[in-house]
Amino acid sequence: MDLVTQTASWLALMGGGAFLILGAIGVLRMPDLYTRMHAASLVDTMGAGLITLGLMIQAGPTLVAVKLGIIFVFLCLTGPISTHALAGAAMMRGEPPRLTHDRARGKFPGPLGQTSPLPPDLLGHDS
Amino acid sequence: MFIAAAAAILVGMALALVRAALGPSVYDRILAVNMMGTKTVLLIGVLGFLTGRPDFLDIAMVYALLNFVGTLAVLKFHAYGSLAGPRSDADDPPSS
Amino acid sequence: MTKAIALGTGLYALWLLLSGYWDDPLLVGLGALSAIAVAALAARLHLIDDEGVPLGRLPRILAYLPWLAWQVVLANLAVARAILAGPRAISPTLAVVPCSQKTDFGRMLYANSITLTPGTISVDVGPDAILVHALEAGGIDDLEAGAMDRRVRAVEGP
Amino acid sequence: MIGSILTEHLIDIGLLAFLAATGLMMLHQRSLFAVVMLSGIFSLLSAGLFTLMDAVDVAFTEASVGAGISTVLFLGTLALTGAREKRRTIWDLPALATVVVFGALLMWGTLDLPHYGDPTAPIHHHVADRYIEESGTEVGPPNIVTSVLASYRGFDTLGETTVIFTAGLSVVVLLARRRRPAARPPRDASPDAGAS
Repeated sequence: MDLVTQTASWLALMGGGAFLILGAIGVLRMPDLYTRMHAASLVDTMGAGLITLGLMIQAGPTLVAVKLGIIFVFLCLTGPISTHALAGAAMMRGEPPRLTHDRARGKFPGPLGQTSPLPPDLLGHDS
Repeated sequence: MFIAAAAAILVGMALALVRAALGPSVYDRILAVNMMGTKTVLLIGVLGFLTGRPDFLDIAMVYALLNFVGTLAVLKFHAYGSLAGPRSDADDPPSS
Repeated sequence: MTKAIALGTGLYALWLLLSGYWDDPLLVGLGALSAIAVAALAARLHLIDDEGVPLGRLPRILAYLPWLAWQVVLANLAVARAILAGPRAISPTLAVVPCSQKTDFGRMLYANSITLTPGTISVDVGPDAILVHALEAGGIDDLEAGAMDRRVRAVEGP
Repeated sequence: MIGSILTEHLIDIGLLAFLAATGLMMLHQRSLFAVVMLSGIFSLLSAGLFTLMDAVDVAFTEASVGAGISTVLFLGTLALTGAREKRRTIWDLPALATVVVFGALLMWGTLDLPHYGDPTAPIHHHVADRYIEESGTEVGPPNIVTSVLASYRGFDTLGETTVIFTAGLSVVVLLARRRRPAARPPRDASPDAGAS
């Protein structure tokens, strides 16, 4: 293991750790559920990506690296789906987001049509 | 190096626990559990390297998938009041 | 049929990579057998269609991913800056963003790309629009500019 | 080497502290839904601890049973009962005393246990030597754990897999869509069940 790869993997691990902590701080600091979810996605994308990248550099071209890659792909495939489901469920069961700009007011329900599970009066109350 | 990464993950876990404790809504807790799951996957991966046994990664993989299934089950339950999908029967929802 | 074979091959490649057994003919054969069995079951359940096995789109998807990864990195930096600047600096926005994809697969890819990019979450997906929550109003502006929409439309194919 | 053992201990202590914190939070919560969420965190943390102790198979089981199936089962129970705990503020002193005494006895009992990883511990010399030396010729597979699970402890494993299969079946039963005629139109969004 030469200096270049060590440095690269060190940088990736440290960067990943930094993004993990930043995301967690954001989850504590942000004012409402939806903004917290944005912060949490830092952990799922950059945090997880950089840490798996750092570990892959350590592992070298082996099956371990492949498994790390597969784990990252799993996280990338499942992360957005759970986030989307969480946001949809929270909206549907009446936890309105705190907004500064509501550009969906009046347009909804319109383009999304009848397939939408969201009650039409949902966007009537923002704080 | 792995030690620093593990420490970062532990700090992140502690912060996620604080969010799980504070809530305030159920969705915040689900978010915290989901984050905790991602961090556990990463922690198990890093631990594998720290202890020199990267074959731990199989568990990390199972976790990555289970966390997803668990989150969806929880959300389904909370959205519909049961795990059986949109309700069309006469059962009562869980008391509020 | 091509798709079933592709699915079986893909599953078998995954099995080989995950198990790490390359040299024992019995185990390798059993792995092949289970891959074939799963592909056959999937075919019987009618799970093998354009959505389940997007074979024809695979090269275009692979070409799209690096661009998406770069967008994710940029968005990460933006959200990290917002977290450091504190809750006062953000401008949470909810908007209905039009999408031009024609197939369910295309809308799925677009909505998931939006959610994967930190700072924007697709809350609900309709036939020709997506309800998006953004951490900052600029996130909606970027989506409405349509770069990601066009690229996903290109992945979808004619 | 010493450094890595030290860090393992530090991570152990961190995870144990989180476990204790999660347990206290579960006691404090009135919303049972939140308790189920926290118990998911609890089993995530304990699987991390099992991994640290090199008990990969136990961590695997904890991952699938603790974080997966039991969460789903708890949720199914909540769907059939209520999602709030009854408020009880009475302190049951005899019960508290019993719990404290038995907890202390159990901790006292652990003092007699061999140290973690002690190579001279009896458990490592009862049948383990034979497994290590003979399983290759007696059973065959190169992986000793496989020989133990599938041959030496075959009946035990049969029972275990039956239990896990039953657990899987019950998940399927719980998740399966109930086929009942729609007696009335679906209700509107009812008030949030768990906001506390």
